[in-house]
Amino acid sequence: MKRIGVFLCHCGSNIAGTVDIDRLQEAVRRMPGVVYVEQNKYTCSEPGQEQIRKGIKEHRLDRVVVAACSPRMHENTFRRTVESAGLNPYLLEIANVREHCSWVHKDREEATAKAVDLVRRAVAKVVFNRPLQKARIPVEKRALVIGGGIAGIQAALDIADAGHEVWLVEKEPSIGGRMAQLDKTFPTLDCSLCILTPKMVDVAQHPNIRLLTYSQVENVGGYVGNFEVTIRKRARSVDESKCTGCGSCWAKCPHKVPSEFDLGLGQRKVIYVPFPQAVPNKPVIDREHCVYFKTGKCRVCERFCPAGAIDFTQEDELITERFGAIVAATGFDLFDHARYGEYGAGQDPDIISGLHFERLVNASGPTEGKIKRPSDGKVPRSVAFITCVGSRDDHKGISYCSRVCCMYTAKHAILLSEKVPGCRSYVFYMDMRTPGKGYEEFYKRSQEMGTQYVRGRVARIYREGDHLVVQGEDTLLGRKVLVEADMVVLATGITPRRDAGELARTLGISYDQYAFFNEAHPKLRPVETNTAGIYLAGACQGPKDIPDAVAQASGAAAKVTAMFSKDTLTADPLIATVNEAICSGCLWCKPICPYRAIDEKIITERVRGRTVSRRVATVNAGLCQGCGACTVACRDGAMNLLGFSNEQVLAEVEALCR
Amino acid sequence: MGGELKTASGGMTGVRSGVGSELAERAAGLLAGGEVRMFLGYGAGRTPLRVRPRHVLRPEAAGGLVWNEFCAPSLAKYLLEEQEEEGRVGVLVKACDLRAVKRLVADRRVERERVLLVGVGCPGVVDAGKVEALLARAVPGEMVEEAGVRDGVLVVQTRSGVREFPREEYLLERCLHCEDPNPRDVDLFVGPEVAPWPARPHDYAEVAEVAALGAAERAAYWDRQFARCLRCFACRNVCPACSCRECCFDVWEPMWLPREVSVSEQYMFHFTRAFHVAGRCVDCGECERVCPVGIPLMKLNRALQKEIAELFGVERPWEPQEKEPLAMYTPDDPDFH
Amino acid sequence: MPVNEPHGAAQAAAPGGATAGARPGTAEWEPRIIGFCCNWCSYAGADLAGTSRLEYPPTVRVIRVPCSGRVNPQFIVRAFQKGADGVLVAGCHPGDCHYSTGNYFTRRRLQVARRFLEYLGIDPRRLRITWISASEGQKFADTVREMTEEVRALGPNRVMRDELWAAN
Amino acid sequence: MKYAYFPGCSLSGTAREYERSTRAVARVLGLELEEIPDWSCCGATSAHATDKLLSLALPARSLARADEMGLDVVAPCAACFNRLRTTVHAVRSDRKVRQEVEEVLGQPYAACSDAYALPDVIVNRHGLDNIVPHLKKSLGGLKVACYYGCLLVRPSAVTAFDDPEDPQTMDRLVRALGGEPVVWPAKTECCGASLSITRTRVVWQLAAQILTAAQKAGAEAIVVACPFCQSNLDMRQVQAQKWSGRRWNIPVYYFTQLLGVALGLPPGELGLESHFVDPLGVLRQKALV
Repeated sequence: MKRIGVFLCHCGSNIAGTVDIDRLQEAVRRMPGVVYVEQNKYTCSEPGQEQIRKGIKEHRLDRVVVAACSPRMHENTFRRTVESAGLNPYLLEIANVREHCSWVHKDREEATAKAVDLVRRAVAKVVFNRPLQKARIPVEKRALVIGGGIAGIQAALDIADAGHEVWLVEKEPSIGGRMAQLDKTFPTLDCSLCILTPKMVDVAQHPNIRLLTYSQVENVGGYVGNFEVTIRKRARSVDESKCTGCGSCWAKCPHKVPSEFDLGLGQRKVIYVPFPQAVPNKPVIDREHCVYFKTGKCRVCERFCPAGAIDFTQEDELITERFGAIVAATGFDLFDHARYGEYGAGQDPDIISGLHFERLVNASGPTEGKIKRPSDGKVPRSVAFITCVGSRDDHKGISYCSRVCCMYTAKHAILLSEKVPGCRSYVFYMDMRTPGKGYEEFYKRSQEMGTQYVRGRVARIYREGDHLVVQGEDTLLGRKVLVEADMVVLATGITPRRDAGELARTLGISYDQYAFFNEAHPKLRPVETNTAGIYLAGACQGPKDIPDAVAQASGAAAKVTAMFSKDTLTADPLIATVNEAICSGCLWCKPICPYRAIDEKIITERVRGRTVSRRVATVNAGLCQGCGACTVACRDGAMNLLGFSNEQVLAEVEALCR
Repeated sequence: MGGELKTASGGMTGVRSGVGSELAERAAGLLAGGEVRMFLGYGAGRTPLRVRPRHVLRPEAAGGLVWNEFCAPSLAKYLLEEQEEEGRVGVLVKACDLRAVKRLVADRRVERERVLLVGVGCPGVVDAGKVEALLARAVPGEMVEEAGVRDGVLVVQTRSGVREFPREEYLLERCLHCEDPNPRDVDLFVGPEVAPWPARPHDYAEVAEVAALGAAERAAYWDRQFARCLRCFACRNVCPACSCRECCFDVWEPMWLPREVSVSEQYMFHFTRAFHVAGRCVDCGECERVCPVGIPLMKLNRALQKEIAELFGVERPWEPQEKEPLAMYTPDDPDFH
Repeated sequence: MPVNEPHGAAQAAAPGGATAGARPGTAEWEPRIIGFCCNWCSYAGADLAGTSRLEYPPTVRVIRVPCSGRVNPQFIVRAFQKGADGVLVAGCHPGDCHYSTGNYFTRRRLQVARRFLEYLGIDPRRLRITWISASEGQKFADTVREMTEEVRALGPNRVMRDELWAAN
Repeated sequence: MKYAYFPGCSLSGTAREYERSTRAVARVLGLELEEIPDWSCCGATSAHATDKLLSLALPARSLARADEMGLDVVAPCAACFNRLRTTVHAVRSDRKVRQEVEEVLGQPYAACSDAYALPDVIVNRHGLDNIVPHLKKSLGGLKVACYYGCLLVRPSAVTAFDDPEDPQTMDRLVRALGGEPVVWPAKTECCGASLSITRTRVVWQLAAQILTAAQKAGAEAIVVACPFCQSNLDMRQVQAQKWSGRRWNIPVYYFTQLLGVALGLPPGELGLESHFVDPLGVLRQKALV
């Protein structure tokens, strides 16, 4: 028989004012297993807690029930109290007789009767409570940041500055990401690279950061505190330890291909750094286009390299390392406007995307900052900007707002009027969304500089001779409008990286219908994922502008450093557990788990003198969060939830129905 | 006439006697060639209307296998215990039995590679219990001496005379719903394919009948049904969707099902049994066939099938689904009102 | 069977002395409702009703579960067997689950269970599944009030019930 | 390939040349068209303007016969296609609609057969690869504006025909025939078909816009896959010219007619004699007839 002690809190008059504690005490005394009952004015006060400790010792209590306020308030307090008296903290139950009883009922009789039931529930349950131990998980204090855009850079720097080792993995030859492709940034019109490059250099020089560019994450195993990650470091064909970044190789390389960085508007060499400020400033050979790799002849770069750094024989390298935490900061892709047949299906050279415009207006871009239209190099006299291309358009399968295209279009209009004075500019918009600091003012400024804003979605853009005709509707005037433009800039939206779903599956995190990564809670846990130890930063989680991406990156870094501040993680022991003797190994519990905490394992046992092996389910304590949804899928009850076990809940039901 | 009748005691005529000998030959060959260590089929039963499962271990014993219209029982569940031994087992399956095997495979209780499925086209099988009841109603204590199916008519020679039963009367209920009497994707097929007959649609008429009662009558109806339950667990034991190592009804802690036999606990038993196979029932009707007190268990299983079909748009809920309907969700599932 | 037969007397004599079935000292029958509330939303919502001092009838006794997805339909059957006149299951709103997907499973399972119980003779109004967030103290109080009225009108539950059969 | 053929009313009336050229082309290409026995009017325009159930039940009657034939349906007329497709979609996606329709029909209808537009069947399903070997003549760089109108492409979720904003099916065909499809902005504009009788002036206006766009893009001919489009652009071209003061004189062919010409079929078999704007002049220039 268990020896249960029950402590009835008055909470001043909060409880005692409505519930007749004396009568409650009388009823509780007769409950099975209860060997000791006492009343306290305030159980949570130090004297009250001392009474519990005293009760445990004097009456050799092995279970404790406190009838007081909500367990959401003081469960942890009382767990520590019983623990300090030498009892396992999980041998405690709380009857919520304040929030659920004395505060919501007026009739003393009724409230007292209900309080008796609530205590009986707790007493019935606590009989089945088992001593539980918090699992301790060692933490590998090394973080992996995937993606070297502004979000990844910020997260890596913050974690490294806190004194922890960080590996930053970037799949392109240089870090910098999308921000490096931008010209100016709204709403301040800072030069994008001017504010970004110092951070890029910080990354390269930081003693705690190991930078792996031209590399990708191939495999992720393990769990929080103990991820085991395999990274593929693609062959650069350049020995990074020898290369000085002098540039002779790419100056001399005789072959050019369209530059990805300039979105095909300019060209790059086959051995190249994507842009002049690249970090690391060390080239790669694009083996797909390299003449030597195709024909076995050329080797011009090798001849001209003063450091002897060219290495055609280099191979991909697979590196496996342990990490305690992972930050995914893989950014976004631009919506491909070829999907808009009504806007020329990507075929007309003078209908360009917003990012193309960034490259056109950028001083180090293919036109050296002169705005010329791609078809014939003519300086445009009128430009139409169309927002929400690939955003908020159900017909193209994208319902969400890209969050940046209103603002970057306003910026483009301002830059255009500065660079090409007298050039007419029109912005077709659905709604102007300017919720950031200084954003509305910035939009107003672009209006004042003469940009004409037309509210309405454009129906069609077509070519008529030398110019383009933009056909739309001004919904404010209720009139159809036709605008002749020399160039049209489509403010294309943000989509997840093409391979985002694949990476999410590798990481074991969930993603939405578009393949943006899912945060653990849309409001309260915006940088965590449902997989403990994996965090999100930047546009991989959803469209974001630079300040939001940086803020989220610092948030993710704070989560990582908080985790690294301890040597071990304690896992809540209130998790699912498998009774292997019963488990049939059907694994129908597995698809239920949102944390992928359930896996199968093979156990061997002796049956009728033979050793046989069979499959059972197993729960990873590092991943399980204790929701218990799996337990209901388990027909034989082999899967149970500690702290809310089948035995406990059934006992509670029966106690309350009695 | 006895000589012409196809009886469960093995004397068969016509096409299906050919199937019987082909089956015996194939089974002997599989055993002799070591492809299977055992062959599970049917052997003659104690009465002409019934057959018994036959576990054939040696090629010589394959001659005792029979195949006829009395082969109603599904052999699928026997595979479960055979999994404990090494080696592969051959098993004779009708189209309906194949669903049961798929169920066990989907539940990872039977390994597909360790089973050799021998399919056979089925002309529809006899509901022995029903026929026996009809005979007994006419002549109490009636004894069947010989029985066989000829041109779609069941002819029964009893002590007191000859009785004939038309097809609709003798067929097992699941045969009326049979859409294709030939099992597909089996490892071996014996005998010819059987032409399908017009299948009764899964219209859940029997469920609608109960649902149409008022709430109080409905409870009274189930009270009457459940009051007869002996808790013999035959329904569970035969069910291909009930394959847990240790059934929750046998577990002591927690006591999901107290051992007390009261109608209240029968509700717990029948609710739990049916709910545990919800979304997984293959509609074989074996539970109802083996129930010694005639509880209409399929009215429970089908009610759940119907709910799942209606709520979640599962089109053929009796087929083993790729994802268990209750182990998945969609964000736009119907909400409560 | 008489549906509105007062049923409280037997309840009041139950061990432990108390009684949700009848108001002490009166013969008037009151419904007994078992509530399953998820820890993160609905239990917190019920707490908020308390801190906001929103009065509601003392008919519901809450069992705390981490997630509505933890609620096994067998728990609900057991409640009806043992004398509950109603069962309330409350969880986070779909899409807001603390464990991201638990309540989606709840919704599937309990949709089926609820209709099945109806088929077995339990009036569906006796089993209410609803979504109550941590900020919806008012909704919790309203839900209890509404459900109490509804179940009161239905009278004591007899289907599946233990003692009834013991008495027969 | 075999299809259940739904000619629709227009093809035995104003669009007889579409019917003739379709049959002729199908014969050469080996495309079997089995006319749905006892088909009835699809109820275009008038039915769905008045009664939703009627507008579904009318096509369903013919579609149920196609189900019995076990064949997918092809409709040359874009309006018929649109109505058939709408019915299939509605019956498949809404159990209640299906029940209602079945009640009206007095027979089960499960929408097993799909409905396709003729250009889709010829170009995408039968495939250009199966057309090119039969070609006898090249269109010789004839500049063609492919005009799809609205009924083929909208609503795209229902019609599922090509890109609703920039369809390419007929453009690909014209290119394969040796013609040059022009890039032009009006390929999915409305011709005003449903107002053809009641507010003809609207049709003049819309036709004028379409014809002008084709002319500006340098088109020598227009091809269509819809009897309404054809009659509005061809028959009303003269009136639209008078009304707008512009001149186009652009012949408007059914795509099956141009395909037939390239297959070497004589103009008589393609119904080229029954056009308003002279269809032969342009073809003569290219020595195609």
